[in-house]
Formats: sequence, C-alpha cells, structure tokens
Amino acid sequence: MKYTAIINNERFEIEIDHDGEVWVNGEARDVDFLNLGGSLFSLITENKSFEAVIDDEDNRIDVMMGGRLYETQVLDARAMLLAQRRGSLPSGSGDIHAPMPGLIVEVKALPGQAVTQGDTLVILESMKMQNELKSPVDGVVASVPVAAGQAVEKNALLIEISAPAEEDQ
Amino acid sequence: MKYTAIINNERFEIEIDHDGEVWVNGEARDVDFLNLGGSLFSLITENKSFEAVIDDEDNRIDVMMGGRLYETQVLDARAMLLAQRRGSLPSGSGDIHAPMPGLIVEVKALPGQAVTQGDTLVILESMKMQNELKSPVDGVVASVPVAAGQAVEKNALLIEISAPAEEDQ
Amino acid sequence: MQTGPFNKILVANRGEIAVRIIRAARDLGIPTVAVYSDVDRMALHVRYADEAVHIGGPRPAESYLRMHKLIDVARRTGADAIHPGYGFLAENAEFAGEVMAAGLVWIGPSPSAIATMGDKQAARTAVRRHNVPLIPGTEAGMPDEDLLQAARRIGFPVLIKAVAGGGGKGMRPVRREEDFAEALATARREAESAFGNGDVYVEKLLEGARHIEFQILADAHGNTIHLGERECSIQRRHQKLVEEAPSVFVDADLREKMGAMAIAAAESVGYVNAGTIECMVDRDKNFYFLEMNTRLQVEHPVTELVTGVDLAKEQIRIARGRRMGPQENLLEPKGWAIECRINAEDPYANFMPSTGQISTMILPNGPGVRVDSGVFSGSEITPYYDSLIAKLITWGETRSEAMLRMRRALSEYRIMGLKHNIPFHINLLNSISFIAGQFDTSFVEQRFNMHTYEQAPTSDELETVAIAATMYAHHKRRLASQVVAPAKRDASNWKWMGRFERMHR
Amino acid sequence: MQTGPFNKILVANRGEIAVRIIRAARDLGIPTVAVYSDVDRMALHVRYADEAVHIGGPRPAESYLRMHKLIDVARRTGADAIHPGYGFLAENAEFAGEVMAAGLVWIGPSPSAIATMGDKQAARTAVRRHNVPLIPGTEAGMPDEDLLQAARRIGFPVLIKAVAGGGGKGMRPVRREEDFAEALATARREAESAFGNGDVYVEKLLEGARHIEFQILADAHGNTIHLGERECSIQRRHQKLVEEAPSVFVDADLREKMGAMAIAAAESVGYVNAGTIECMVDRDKNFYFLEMNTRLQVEHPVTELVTGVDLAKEQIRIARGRRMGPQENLLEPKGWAIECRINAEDPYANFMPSTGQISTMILPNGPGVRVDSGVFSGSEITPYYDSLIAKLITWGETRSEAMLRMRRALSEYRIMGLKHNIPFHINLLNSISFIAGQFDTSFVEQRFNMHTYEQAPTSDELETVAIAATMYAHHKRRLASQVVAPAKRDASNWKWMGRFERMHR
Repeated sequence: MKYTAIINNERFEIEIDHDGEVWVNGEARDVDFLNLGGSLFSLITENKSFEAVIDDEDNRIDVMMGGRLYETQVLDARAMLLAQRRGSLPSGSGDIHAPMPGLIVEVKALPGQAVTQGDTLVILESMKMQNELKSPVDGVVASVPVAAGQAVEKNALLIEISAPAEEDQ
Repeated sequence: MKYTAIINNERFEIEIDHDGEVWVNGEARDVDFLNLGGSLFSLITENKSFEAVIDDEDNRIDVMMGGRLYETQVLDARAMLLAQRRGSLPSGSGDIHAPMPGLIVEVKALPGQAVTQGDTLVILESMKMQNELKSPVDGVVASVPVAAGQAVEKNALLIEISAPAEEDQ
Repeated sequence: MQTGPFNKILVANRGEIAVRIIRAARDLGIPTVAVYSDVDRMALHVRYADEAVHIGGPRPAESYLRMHKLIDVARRTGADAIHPGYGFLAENAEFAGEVMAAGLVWIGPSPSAIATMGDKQAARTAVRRHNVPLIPGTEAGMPDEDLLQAARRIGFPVLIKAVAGGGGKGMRPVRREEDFAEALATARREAESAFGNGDVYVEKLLEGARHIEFQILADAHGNTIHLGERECSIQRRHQKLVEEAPSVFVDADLREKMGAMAIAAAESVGYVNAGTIECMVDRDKNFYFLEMNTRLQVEHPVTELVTGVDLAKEQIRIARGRRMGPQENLLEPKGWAIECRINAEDPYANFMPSTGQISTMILPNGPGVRVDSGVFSGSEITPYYDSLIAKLITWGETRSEAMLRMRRALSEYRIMGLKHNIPFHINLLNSISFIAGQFDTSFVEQRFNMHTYEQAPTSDELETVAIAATMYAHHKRRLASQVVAPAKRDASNWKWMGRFERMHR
Repeated sequence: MQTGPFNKILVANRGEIAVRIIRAARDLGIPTVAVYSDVDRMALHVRYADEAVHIGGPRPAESYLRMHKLIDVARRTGADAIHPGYGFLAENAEFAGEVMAAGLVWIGPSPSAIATMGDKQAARTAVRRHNVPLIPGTEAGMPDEDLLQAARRIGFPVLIKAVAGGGGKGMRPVRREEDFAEALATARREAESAFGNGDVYVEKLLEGARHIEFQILADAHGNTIHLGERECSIQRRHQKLVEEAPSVFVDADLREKMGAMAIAAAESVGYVNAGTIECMVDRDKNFYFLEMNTRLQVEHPVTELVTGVDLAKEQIRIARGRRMGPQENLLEPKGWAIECRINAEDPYANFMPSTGQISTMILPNGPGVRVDSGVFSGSEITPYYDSLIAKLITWGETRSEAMLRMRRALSEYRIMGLKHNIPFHINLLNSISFIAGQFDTSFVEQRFNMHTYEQAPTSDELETVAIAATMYAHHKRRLASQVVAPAKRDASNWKWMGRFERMHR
C-alpha cells in the first residue's frame, strides 16, 4: 500500500508492503509500531525509540511527539489522485463545537458573515474562565444554532462555517 | 436480607432491607459502599472513610483494610441454618494450585498420605526462587497430578486434598 | 480561636490542596475530616481522609462555599480546627470569624488580617505605614471619569484592577488612553460577575517587570520570618504557570531587602500563620508591594524543597499555638526548585479548559521529582472546579539540574483522556530565554507561542512523525476493512505490529 | 577503558534500575540505548531511552546475560559506554573485561576489583592486609569433613555460605552440629544451581547482629570517600526488605571508624566508582567486613536523600574520568530516609512470588516521597525476573517524620492485579520494636509475622470489616440473581450504591 504523508508542507512517500516492510521515499526502514492502549503508541524505528499520542479528526492525523504537536495528512494513492485533480488537499471542517460544557456568554457572528481564521466568534464560560472560541478557517458563517445565555453540552455545534466561494473552484 | 458475618470468631448479624438501610446487631448504620473498579471498594460508614480490597474464594471473603487481611465468612439465613444443622461452618477447599508458572522441583506427598495444615507438599521454582507450597488444611492427599521436573502453568492443580474421615460426620 | 490545641482537622477544600493538607495532618498524627460534593465521592481527598462527609451539589455555592454547613460538619464530627486550603473560603474573613466564633481553631491568619489584605486599598494603607514601597495608583470607589483623570496623571501604560480581585479576573492592562473606557467597562463587568463587586482602581503598569513573591511565616509568639522568594513571572492572563525558588534575578542583597520588606508588610496587620507578599520588581531591582495572599499558595512546594520546611505542617503547628520550627530568615536556599502547573487546558487551542475522564496516567518519578496531585487514572475533570490536574516539582543542586530533571519528568508524564498543558511546559523548558532566566511577566503572552519553535523540527523528526502517522492510518484502515470482510492474509506477518503483539496472540 | 570520555550509554539491564540509569543519563544530557527481551517491549526503560534494541527471549540467558550481543549492540548504536545496573552482568568480571577490551567505557570498577571482591576468600585476603576486621571463618574449597571440623573449631552457630553467592542463595545457618551435614548438602546444591559453583565456606554466625553497610565513592584521581551507612537489618531469607540511612545504631564515633574501614577495604583493591562495604555489627558495636558489592545497590536512594548526592550520576561522572562531585566523607546525614521494597510476593502465603498484570496502580506522592519504579498500570510482572515492583522511599527531618511519611505513603499506594508486600510494610511500620529501632537481622523471621498483630483489631474495626464483607456478598448475590432473572425492584433505591453511582446512571 502506498501513502503520501504531508507534515509542515513536506511530503513523504511511504510504502508498506504485504510483508509489513516499510519504505520511506524508496528507502527501507526498520519499523516496530505498537499500541500502548488508547491513543498512546510506541514506535521504534532504526533503533530510535519514540512515544506518540495519535488522534485523528476529519482528514487530519494529529501526532504529539516529544512535546510537539504535528498536524499531518496521510493520503492513499486514490485520495492523492483526487486531490491532484481538485487542485487542493482536503481541508478540515470549519464548524465550531463546544470543547466542554458551559454557558454561552456572547456570540460574535451572524449567519452570512465572512470570517477569517483566528477571529473570535463565541465566548464560552466554563471552569470559572471566559474562553474565546476562534474560527479555525477562513469562510462564511452558515448558521448559528446557539445564543448568549444558553447552556450547552460538550461537543454541541455552536457555529457552522462553510468554505468561501473561491475555494470551491 | 439477613446475613451473619464471621471474622476472627466474632459474629455480626447484619440486615440490609429493601430500601438499602443497614442494621448491625439491630442498630441502624449509615452506609455508603462504592466500587472503585476491580476489587477496590470505598466504604463510608458513620462518616468514617475506608478503602478496602475485597476478593472471594470458595466460601471465604478476604477483606484487606488498613494494611491488614481479614478472612471473613458471610452466610445468609439459609446457609446459616445448614451450617447449624451440620454442626460446622463450610470450609475452604484443600487443593493446591500453582500460584504462578514455574518448574516443579520436588513433590513431598503421595496419594493417600495424611497431611496437616502447614506441611510443605510441593517445591515450585519461579522468579529465581524456590517456593514451598504448604497444605492449607488437615486432610488426606487424594491425587498428585504433577511430578518433579515438570513445568506448570499458573493455577495448574498440583495436589488434591480431601477432608479427613472424621470431618464428614 | 485563632490558636490553641486541637485534635481533628476539617479540611474545607478539595483537589490537590485537600490531599496536601490531609498528608501534612497525617504526618503529624492528626486525624482529618474531608468534605465532598456529589461529583467528588471518588476523589482522593475523600479516600485519604479518616472521615468524609457529603455536603451538597457540584457547584461550589452548593457545597464548598457553604460556611454554616462546614461549621456544622466540624461540630458533628468532633473536628476542632478548620483548614481552608486556597481558593473557596480561604480568604473569606467572614468565614474565618464564624469558625472562631464557633469555638473552632482557624488554621490561618486573623479575620482582620484577611479583611485588610483582601481589600487592595486597605492593604496599601496598612503597609504604607510600615514603609513598604507601593506602585503609584488610585484609591478605590472612584467613578469612571476620575479614574481616567488619574490614569492620565499616573501616565500610560496602566493596569485596571478589581478591588476584590485575584487570579487575573477583573484585571486589564491599558496602553493607550483611547482604549481606557472599553477596558474599564470590561474589567468592571468581569469583577462584578466574579466577585459580586465591580469596584476597580488604576495602577501604574510596570513594563518588563518580574513577579517575585516572599514566603513569610509568623507564629503567635511574636516571631515573623521569611523563607525567601519565589519567581512567578511565567504567567498567562495573570495565571501563574511555572514557579521557581530561588529567582535568578534575586541576589543575597536584594533577598535581604525584600525579605525585610515582606516581614514589615506582614507585621503591619499583626499577621500570624503562613502568608505570601507578592511584589513587582523592575529591571533596576526596584520592588513594589502588590498584595498579600493570606493563605498557603499553590506554589508553596518550591519553597519547601529549597528550605526543607514543610509549610502545611508549620501552618498546623502555628495554629496549635506552638513555636514554628524554623527560627531564622532564609539566607541561602539549598539548591533550586521548579514547579510546573499541569492544567487541563489545551495549549494549542488558546489554553481552552478541557474536561473528561483521565483514561491513562503515568506519573514521572525518581530522584528529585515530586508530584502533588488529587487525581488518578479514572478521575473525572469536571467543569465545576479549576483546571489544575497536578503540580510537578523538581529539585536540583543547581537551576540547571532542576531544569534538566523537569524536562525529563515532563517527558515521562503521560495523561490521556483530555487535553493538558504538558506540551506547553516542554516547549517552555526548551526555550533559550527561559533557560537563560531572561523573562518577565509578559514573556509567555508576548514572546512565546506553541506554533513556532526556537528550534525547527529536523527532517529526521518529520520523517519519524510521517512514519507514525502513516502506520496509524494504515492500521486503522486495515481494522476498518476487517469489519467489512476478513483479511485474506494472516495478519501475523505484519512486522510492524511488533514482536510483543505477535507473541501474545 | 575503565575511565574516559563517552557520549552514549548502553544500559545493560531492565526494570527500575534501567529506568534509574536512563534518568541519571538524561539529567546529564547523555543519550541512552536500552535493550529488551521479548516480554519487555512495552517496559518503561524501552520507552524512556533514546534508542532501544531487541536482544532475545525472555530468559536472562537468552537476552540480558548475552555478553557479546550486548557489546555488539553498543557498537552498532554508537554507544561508547556500558552501565550494567545491579544483578545480571553487574558483577561479572569477564564481561567488564570484554567491554573494556572492545574499547568501551565500563561504568563500574575494574575487572580485577570485581573478581577479587566477587570471590569471598580472595576478598577476605585482600582486605585483611588493610586491617579490615573479619568474621572468623574458613577458606574455600574445603571438603565436607574438613568444613565440619572447622565449624566445630569456630563454634556453633555457624553460617554456610556459597563462595560465588549473593542474595541469600546457597546460604544456610546451622545452630546444632547434628544439622550440619544436611544444611551443607542443601547449600551446595543451591549454589550449584544458582551460580554453577557448589563451593562453600563456613563462618561464625553472629547472633543479634545488625547488617550495616557503607556507601563509598572513589574516582580515578585517587579520591576515596564514604557517604555514611545504611541500616539493612530488616531482611527475610537474607533478602533486604527495608533500608534506612542513617542507622539508629550508629553514632558519629562508630560512623567515623566504620567509614575509615570501608575506605580501607575499597583501597585494598584499588577501587574506582561506587561500591558498598557490607558489615555485621554486633551488640557491642564490634564490626566485621562481610563483603563488598562492586556496583550500585538497590537501596542506594536512601543515601541520596540524606546526602543530596545523585549516586547514579556520580558513577557516570567517575567513569568519564572526572572528579566526583562530593569531596568529603559524610559526617552528619541531612535528615532521615527509609526505603521499602515493594515486591510482587504474598506476605500472607510465605512471601510467595506473584505474577500477573498490574490492573490498577495509584502511586503515593506529595512531600518527602520518592518512588523508583519501572512499571505502570498495565505492566505485566512475569516469572522471568525478580519480583521488585518499586522502591518506595521517604525522607523526613527526623526518623519519626520519615516513618510517619512512609506509613502515609504505604496507605496511599494501591497496586491491584497481583499480590504484593505492602501489607507487610504497613504491619512492620506499626511494630513497636521497629519504631523503637530495636531489631537485628533475625527480626523479621523470628519475631515478626503477619498473622498476629502487636495491636489486636478493635471491635469497631471488626464491625467495619463485617459491613464491607456483607455489602460485597450482598452486591454479588444481587448481580448473580439479576443474571438469572431481572430484579423486580428498581435498583436505584439501594442507598448503599452511593450517591455517585446513582447520579451517573
């Protein structure tokens, strides 16, 4: 199976064959990958020992290793082909969900409004703190299903953001 | 439901009614008993907070609390009645099982042989140590399914001991 | 009673500080009573205390803030002293007074000392009489227009602070006059919501200053000493994240001067028990009294590690009316200690608090490592209380040894099931500025972030990450395909699954 | 090479000591290579090291004892030094020699020092020349009949000891002449099986004596110092269970005399690196050299806590050819430290080793508590290696504070999934004799047991246990009946299920 892994705009062509042998950019690598329970993994490659916390969300695989978070994308051959045809790699959703239960203090976005990545769109109070929830993407607010004063559960959808028109080409 | 709990030869008559109220020897007790996972339990009674490791084996309930091990028996009304008719409380099995995997170094018992509680019957080598396995009861060796030099798995039956004749009356 | 003999302590708190106090009492052979809300039944403080009493719902107002309930529980259980920990009722003069009126010993300073130091303006008035240097600022209770005038007179930048404040709430820096009105409104609103009191005052904002505090101890026999400084400049939104003792910035001369000032400040209110004088120290080593915290601090362990003094035990000794153990001011700290606050918050998402169950926890340990914590594998971090999971503290003969041990301990620490700020600390401990001791209170917010690193990842590191991510994706895909149709090949050939996994099949 | 610069350390060991060495190296900024057998793939030493190499099957002879494999791994990974830890190859002079012949640095003493001290008779000969007092005893290599003659001459009681021995294996006390022949046969058989060498010798058995050992450090610059004593009399079958530093039995005068003797013993073999002189001390404070352990001891942390010296780091410094950090003999220990060895063995079943997976582990922490361990929740304790789960070490200003902290830490420590000896330690720490410091090496076996307590349980305690056992039985019965037929009543009425459980339904 052939994969393309993309991290910090760098691409790695990784192949795993039927015997479990691993090639990175055509070079063989000795790889021992083991789940330690939950999202915790141990990787020993070329004798180097690493521990990583790995989670995925939408099209992204987050690897936390050595105290650093790496946002990666791993595409198989078919996904890579599709992405090349589209001219862009698949991107994550722009929706904002409540990261914890809390009280909506303020909503700073209206449906139809254009927003930029990093804009504060909602203020959520929880654990005695006011937390600013920011837009993860550039886009347009599609819907705002909550209002100030409302208590929300964890993972409740707070704001739906769709991609701006020019990205759809 | 009425129970008799026996610890160190002391008896406690304990009743738990349909509403979960608890009486000990006729006196009401405030009891909050909670499983913390596995064999670990939290007990808050009359505000006193205890943590206990509780396991049961055969007719015995072992309670480890405050660094001490208490071997207890809890009988419901029917079991108590039976025991009173028999004239004795039910006792544990006398069989010896391998407490860990290891190598049988020596077997010191033959079928038919009378043994006393505390007699060393088997020597098992494991973790670089020779461990003496002793008879848990007075009785007669019923069978010895292992021999010196044999490797055994954890919990393998090593010696079967039956109660001596006089206890059967 | 403020001091006197007692035989059982009610701990009016939860979390790591309740556990800390129970440990101190147990080390002294004194039994303890824990209290708990609905969500804390399984918490360690409930399990480690000798007695435990349920006091109400999860919201603090329903349980940990119920003064009369707490006093009633003490009476019922025969506890004759109350230790408030920090937070909740620890700096509530009314509660201290009620405890004493009920004939119980209050393990803390007198209600009047709490009240004076709890009111920023009264505190300034009290310490000024003892020649303690103060930051230029205004009185409390001024209307908006007068505050603006005063801010102009003091000169921008200024800091708006809540009179009833603490922990950064109701506090706003203002650098330009035109931002003043909006910042003032926000500060008042926050203060009103957090403390039920929207009164604020204005202070000169010292740029490039450090936050350095002094630990003091005073007993009822007239002795007041200081146990040296703690460096607390590593903050974010006025929340301390990392503390050290001693401070790289404090030499023996400055320690002596600031120590004398701290003792004077404590004596200005007749202080008895453990307390902390918080100061700002500017680049020229001028220092200014900020406030006095009339309780045990979160960061007290760093002082314990460089003095050998158990502060929680000293609090109890002092409250019993005994002479405190240490008799001398700290001249020379023994080695160096660093504390990292491990919070349930996501450093990659603006330090957003995170809730949930801790599914896995592997604690660092070994030489020079101390962990103060009230949680375990299986603990639930709820939205009702603060986000502190644990305090990780390391000691070394030198600052460099303490830092290396902290890096090592952070790399060993595993907490799964929720987001936490260990990556922040790892990143900080790799920062050249932090290592060199070059930082002030603005460092984290202005010169530090989680998305750019002082050392970029090497391409070897990126390749390793690429392999890990691809293995993960491949494994997941294989699992998914097995659900649809059993794999044709025997999976035991997959070398990357590891020898261990194969062996145990 | 015995000393010289190096840049990467291969740790030829597993378990807590491998983790300990990796931590020391990391604290010095030196990368490490771990090695592991099939069953140790998930072990912490593999995960904490920078590199990890699989070396074979679970049995020590298939992995951790493979000398050439280990040297080969060092070469392949570029490790230029080997730390052997304790056990396995730590006191194997041949391995030390091969390591040095391969051009690697051996982090330990010279092969000749290891060989001399590893042969009990050669050791006695060497130290006798330096006026080190010895227990009356025989030479090695004597036939059975001569040994009996010698035993008669020395006078019973005597101790039969394996020449190649250690850890109590091949060791037998004999109190009566008529038991000598059988004990001799057993000792030879055990020694043959454990060390491949059935040679034994006979020594005077000192009754009522204590086992006290001295830590020494020597660098390649000609400095040899001692870091004070450790009290190791709490043993069972010659296995140490609890160690303290200092010893209640040792005053400044005895410390000075024994320290001088320890230095002389080390110098008698030109010792360089960390080592331990084990002694017996009788009731009249006469002391006798027993043996020298030419490695880091299991119980080294108690010395670290009362000296502030990191012994594992000093070992590395010394092997690098540097001057060791501490320069002076220890005159006055700082406070008191106690270590309890937490073993996977059942104190209620004759200390039978226990194997299995650790399902739950809650570590004690807080002030004065250190844990050195290589396991975690989920670790498997296998029958292939020793039964040490962790070392729990507490420090206090006084022995009493250290003991109270140890009692507290033991009561907090939870290990589930297998049997362990924490109840033994709790019981010991409650023993009046232990608290009073009145014990010798026979204390545990002769005067202490797990089935009678110095304080009998109160009837309140028994009632609490009765309630717990009954609740357990009732709950289990209810669960069993639910499997057969659903309960008719709503279980949420069961008050004893706890508010928490109800709330979370």
